[in-house]
Amino acid sequence: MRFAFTEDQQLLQQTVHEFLQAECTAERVRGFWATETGRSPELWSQLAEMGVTGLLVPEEFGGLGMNDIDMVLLMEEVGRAGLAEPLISTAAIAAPLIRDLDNAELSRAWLPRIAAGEAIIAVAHTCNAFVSDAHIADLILVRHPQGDEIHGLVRDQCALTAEPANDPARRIFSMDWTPKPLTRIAESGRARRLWADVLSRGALATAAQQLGVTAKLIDLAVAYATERKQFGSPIGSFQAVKHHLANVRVQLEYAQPLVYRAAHSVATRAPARATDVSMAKSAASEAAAAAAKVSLQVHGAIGYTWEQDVHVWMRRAWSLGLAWGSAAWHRERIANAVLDQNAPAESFGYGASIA
Amino acid sequence: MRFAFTEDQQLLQQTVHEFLQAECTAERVRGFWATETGRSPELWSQLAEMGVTGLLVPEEFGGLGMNDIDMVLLMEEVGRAGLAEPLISTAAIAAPLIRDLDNAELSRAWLPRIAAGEAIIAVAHTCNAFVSDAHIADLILVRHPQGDEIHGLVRDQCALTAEPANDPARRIFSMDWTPKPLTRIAESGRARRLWADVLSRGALATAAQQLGVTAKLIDLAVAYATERKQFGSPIGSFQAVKHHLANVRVQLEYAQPLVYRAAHSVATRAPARATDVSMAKSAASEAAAAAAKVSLQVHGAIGYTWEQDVHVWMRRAWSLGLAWGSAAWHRERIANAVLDQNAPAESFGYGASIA
Amino acid sequence: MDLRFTMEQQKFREEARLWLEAHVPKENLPSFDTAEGFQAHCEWERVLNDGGWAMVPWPVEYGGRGANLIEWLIFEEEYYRAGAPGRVNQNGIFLLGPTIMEYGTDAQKVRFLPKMASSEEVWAQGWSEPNAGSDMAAIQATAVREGDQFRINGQKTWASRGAYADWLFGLFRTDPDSERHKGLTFVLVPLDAPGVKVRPIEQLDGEAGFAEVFLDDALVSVDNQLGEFNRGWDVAMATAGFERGLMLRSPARFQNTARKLVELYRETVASGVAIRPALREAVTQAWTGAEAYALNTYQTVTRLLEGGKIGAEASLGKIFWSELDLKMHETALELLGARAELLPNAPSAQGVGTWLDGYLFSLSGPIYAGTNEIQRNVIAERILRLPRK
Amino acid sequence: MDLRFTMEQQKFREEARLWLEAHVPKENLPSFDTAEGFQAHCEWERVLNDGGWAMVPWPVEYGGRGANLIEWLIFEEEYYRAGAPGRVNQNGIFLLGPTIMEYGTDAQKVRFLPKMASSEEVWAQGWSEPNAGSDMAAIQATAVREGDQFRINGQKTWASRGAYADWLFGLFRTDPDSERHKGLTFVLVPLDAPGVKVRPIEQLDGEAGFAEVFLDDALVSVDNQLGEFNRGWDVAMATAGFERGLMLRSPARFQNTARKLVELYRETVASGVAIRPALREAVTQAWTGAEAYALNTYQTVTRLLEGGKIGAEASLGKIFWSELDLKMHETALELLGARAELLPNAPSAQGVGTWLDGYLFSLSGPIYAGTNEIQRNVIAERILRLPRK
Repeated sequence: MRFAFTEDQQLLQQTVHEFLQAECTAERVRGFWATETGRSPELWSQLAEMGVTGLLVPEEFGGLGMNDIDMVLLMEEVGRAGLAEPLISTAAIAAPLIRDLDNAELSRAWLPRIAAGEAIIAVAHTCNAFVSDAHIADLILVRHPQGDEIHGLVRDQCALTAEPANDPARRIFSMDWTPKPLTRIAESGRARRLWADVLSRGALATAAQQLGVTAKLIDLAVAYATERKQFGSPIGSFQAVKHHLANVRVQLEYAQPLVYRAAHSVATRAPARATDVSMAKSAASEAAAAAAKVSLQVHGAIGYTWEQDVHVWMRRAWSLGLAWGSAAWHRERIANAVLDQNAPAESFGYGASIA
Repeated sequence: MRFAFTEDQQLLQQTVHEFLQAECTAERVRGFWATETGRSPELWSQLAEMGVTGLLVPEEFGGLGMNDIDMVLLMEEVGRAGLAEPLISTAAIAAPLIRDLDNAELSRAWLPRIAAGEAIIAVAHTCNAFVSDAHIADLILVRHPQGDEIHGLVRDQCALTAEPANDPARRIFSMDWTPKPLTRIAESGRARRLWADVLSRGALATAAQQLGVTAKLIDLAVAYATERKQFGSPIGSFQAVKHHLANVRVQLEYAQPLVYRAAHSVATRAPARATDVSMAKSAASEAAAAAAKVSLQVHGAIGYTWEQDVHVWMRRAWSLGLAWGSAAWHRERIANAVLDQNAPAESFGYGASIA
Repeated sequence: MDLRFTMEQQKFREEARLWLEAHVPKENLPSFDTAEGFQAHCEWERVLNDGGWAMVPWPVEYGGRGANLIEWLIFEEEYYRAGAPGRVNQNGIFLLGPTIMEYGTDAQKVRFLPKMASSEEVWAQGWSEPNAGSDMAAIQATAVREGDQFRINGQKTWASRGAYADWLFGLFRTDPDSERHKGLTFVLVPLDAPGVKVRPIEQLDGEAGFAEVFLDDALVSVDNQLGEFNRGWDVAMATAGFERGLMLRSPARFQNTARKLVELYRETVASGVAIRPALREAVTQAWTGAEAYALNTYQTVTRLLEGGKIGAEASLGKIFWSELDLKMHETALELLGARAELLPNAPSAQGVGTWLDGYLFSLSGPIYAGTNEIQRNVIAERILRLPRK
Repeated sequence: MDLRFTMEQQKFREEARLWLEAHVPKENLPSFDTAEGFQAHCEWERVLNDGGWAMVPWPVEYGGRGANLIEWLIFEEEYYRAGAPGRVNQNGIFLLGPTIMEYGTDAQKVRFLPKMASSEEVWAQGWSEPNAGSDMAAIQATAVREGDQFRINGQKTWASRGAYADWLFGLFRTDPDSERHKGLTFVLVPLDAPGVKVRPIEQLDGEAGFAEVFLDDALVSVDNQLGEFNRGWDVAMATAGFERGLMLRSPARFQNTARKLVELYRETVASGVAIRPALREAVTQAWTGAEAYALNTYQTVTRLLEGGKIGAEASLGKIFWSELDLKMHETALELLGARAELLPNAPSAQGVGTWLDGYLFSLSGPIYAGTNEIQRNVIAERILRLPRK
């Protein structure tokens, strides 16, 4: 039992942190909003160069061959930077899915391109009403609506309709498609198991990003509250402001280990990993939502302006809150396991420790 | 449309207020806890003399012939004083029930005695798991478990088992009894309608008491926070303490008109009176529960001691919260009317105003 | 106590209902924080005014209908029931109007009120400055009296409706040596005066109803001084009281939102979508809260009609309605589920209504008109009498 | 990161589990805040000590087992799993013990620790005074050094376990001209010393575990001074850190409450009673919260084992566990419905367990060990670095 990251993991996090803080500024994020795709091929290839897109790609295919525990700290940084590139679907979900399919042809076709930053993959999962980033995807992974089959589509095998959303960084689409034998890449029990991991990895990576978003929203509020004066004192010296921010900081402190534990459970294929992921996602969603609200309140009317940064992360908090299952949806999944005992509930504590 | 009490009503409230503040001190309330019955025949007859027990008894039977609107302010005072005498069952429920039964014999037998303070009546309703004050009741009103019949029992027609409760002022009992034709006092549709009013009047009177309890808990906390010093200042000058108490004050401010409106609806037999009463009881229960918690917090450890008054009203808040339907129970009754449209929902606003 | 409406009140309601049914635009107008929507809303104000319904509770001589406050509440209920447009001139008609009636000279009443009632002149609020938000006493903009004019310098920000309005009202420091609440004067400023520059502020929702107003040696007639010289704070406090209190937040608005929320709940249940069980309670609480707010307002109005005043209690209301409004919108977004984040022009956005926009607006409720934190201090110190720091 | 227990840790757990299954009393002991219960709990402590399980993480030489912190967490999990009694000497073993290990002389370690481990000597806390609750620096009780003795005068209140304990620890003002944090000394006081009077405080639950301690020219050997003269504040802060932090609140306690809550939920569902839908979410949140608290603790323990320290983060934990504990008990009482208010001796009280008592106790969570309001200030100022007043 050792609940800490390695020095290497922290070093990689630090590198990505420095890169994103320098390259992915709030101003640049707002710039991406105005582009047609909403995405930056330049940033994407820089991330690939640092190994982020291929983190979970085995070394033989040009990746770093690391695991979900290594990924979680990087996703936190992505959230902190407000970066909306399709890393969740491509790097955190598709790479390990294709790896685990153990299909030599598919692996050769996609894994090196993922690692090199030359492929973007979208994932359509029923826990999301819409498909993110399908407009720029080289491959769209989707489950057969009636059966245990995973299909991989290229863009002309499906019809996409853009659905404009409140967060301009969100690019989501309704999708119509018809399953064909040609597009099938996995089936039966294997497809079912792997598809469950798709949900786990999607929710986990989103939760990790929410930790970063929460931390950033707290930072923005603290900075503003320290500088802004009212009645002759910085507003951050008022007890009411302090206590609101302290409460959000408490929420963050206890969401974090749930997210890290979920990463461990996914990486080690712990039996209760689905429940663990749901705890992570629900707690991180709640923390991010609370941070968004409190941070806006602390900023006062100025938080409503386009020029202020707070709303960039507030929108991220809202859209990540809906992505890969809302807090309520995940809470019900926990209840189904813990209260109704329909799924493994415990990977930790005395209940699980001696069989 | 006039939403205010008359001067006469306020005068009567003031009289009862002064009487209870002088006679029903916290010290005396604690004294009653130690007695076998938990009740004070002396206070009861003084209240009767002031007309409180017979407020809803028609003048021809020696009462004041007033209505539920007149009663509500007095119940507020009873709550403020922490008085646990069986006024709800006797004066607020049984008196108008017997009045409305329109049975000359019953009226002659009971109404003058209620007005004179010579009869105590308990009411067994299924929304309460236990019967309050059955041990000293001259008459126990109860509904036939299988039919639309109201029965009136004297004590040797039922078996009582005391159920010790957290609030020493609460005297509650499990009750066993067998319906007999002899004890029946109303039947069929009439019994059903009148029994619905029993619940409305019980919940209304309890809600009114909770307003008084809430106000008293706020007063106690304000007094303590003004006097007690920490870090060189009264703790009431700290923003955190102020804001907690302000929030409870807001809850009280908006529970109050719901209670007064419910009194009006009951008195005027408005079609939606059951829903109106549920709004009153749920809001008043929530306000009282919040006040109990915040008041204890403001008092700190000292709130835990017998000598301090805060716990007298805290216990009242808890036990009144369970009496005549919890907040959750009443919320579901509102939902049944407003959301499911199974009962009249509106006695107010544009929905109700032009049929 | 009698909570039933009189026959006359019922008749008044019926009259309002019939008129509104005949005149309210069938289509929703564009937001009045856009140039196009502003014009459309001004047009609607003219229709209202022509019908005699623009300023229901104002005296007839100033363009009103001379109705009492109960009738005003009834009219508001019907106005929301009819789905009628928002009031583009609300700064004028709900805030400044009552203030002019209390503090204005007869000449000012005649000059400003009728054009306000008809929305021929639309008003912007000029409370905030870059360094004076909730702390209004920190105002720095100056007005120097020169003969029969004020020479005004400084900057106002968060001027609601500022982008399109004709006039602005606000406080200016007229005693250069004064501090805080003292030495301020309440002045009405035409936004087309020389030296006045208006810069719209683009907001979260992409619209620009708020503006920054730069005053650079702007010259304004001393006739536009409202109330006494150097005593503007008292005038502003009365206006702020109107803002926090009764006049701005008619309960019908929240009852209407609660009603829509109940409809959304029923539609969602009917659609067979699984609903988070706690939402049933949230909708019920919202309904109860809106009723409580309405009842409390009728209580207050009764008191006012019988000669009472509103004081610090307005702070209780501010906290209650702003939290209620926010909670209702949060609940609606949860009911909408995945559709909640869609913009109205999204193909899958049918049925999402204006909940997302409303949510953005409701989020500002606890912030504007004095943050709720400040209201809590007011309640604690002025109602509960807890010690000041 | 590896969250799986090693084979050795598993073996340790099994050993603890077997021993506890064989030794834990079958019947619940009476509350240790009654005279009878106090004796019964001391007896249990002797059994624990004889088995070598009294002070799992303490060095062997002071009566401990020499286990590391991970093993301690495992032991605590098993202790709660077994339903073993509360620790009557928790003030000693969890608070004072670690402080003596850090600040005590060798002689003090030998004198106090083994008897603490065996609960031969039970300790009371003497932090609060009538005018110094959460604000510990307002302490007024004095200790004057006279030769090799302190002459102590003053009053301590809310001394937990004070009614039955043998010793009390606390701060005393040793520099009469000092203010606030300065000039205080940490002294260990035998409660049978001349001049010491103990008055039990009767509490809400009718029990008397807390006491007021009156010190009237009490004489105490200077050997009982812990840490440096006039530098008691630093010692107390370390102890208070232990109180807020890891040592007092083992996560197993909350996981165990969450587990019982889940059982109560299942029983209630099985009984066919209608359950307020929001309670399903509340139970789920409680379970998630207890997991989060446990995981956070394992994180902290890992850091400590690798040479890290606990600082202001203890305040985060204090707020989290006290609110979690309160919420769990509130949820349980809601699930119990009408039975929630019954005392255990009520005929209809079957199945109510100790939830009502636990609720009363949990209500004090946000108050003791520094109110949560103060913890929020600590978080804001020391972790978020917001400006002090």
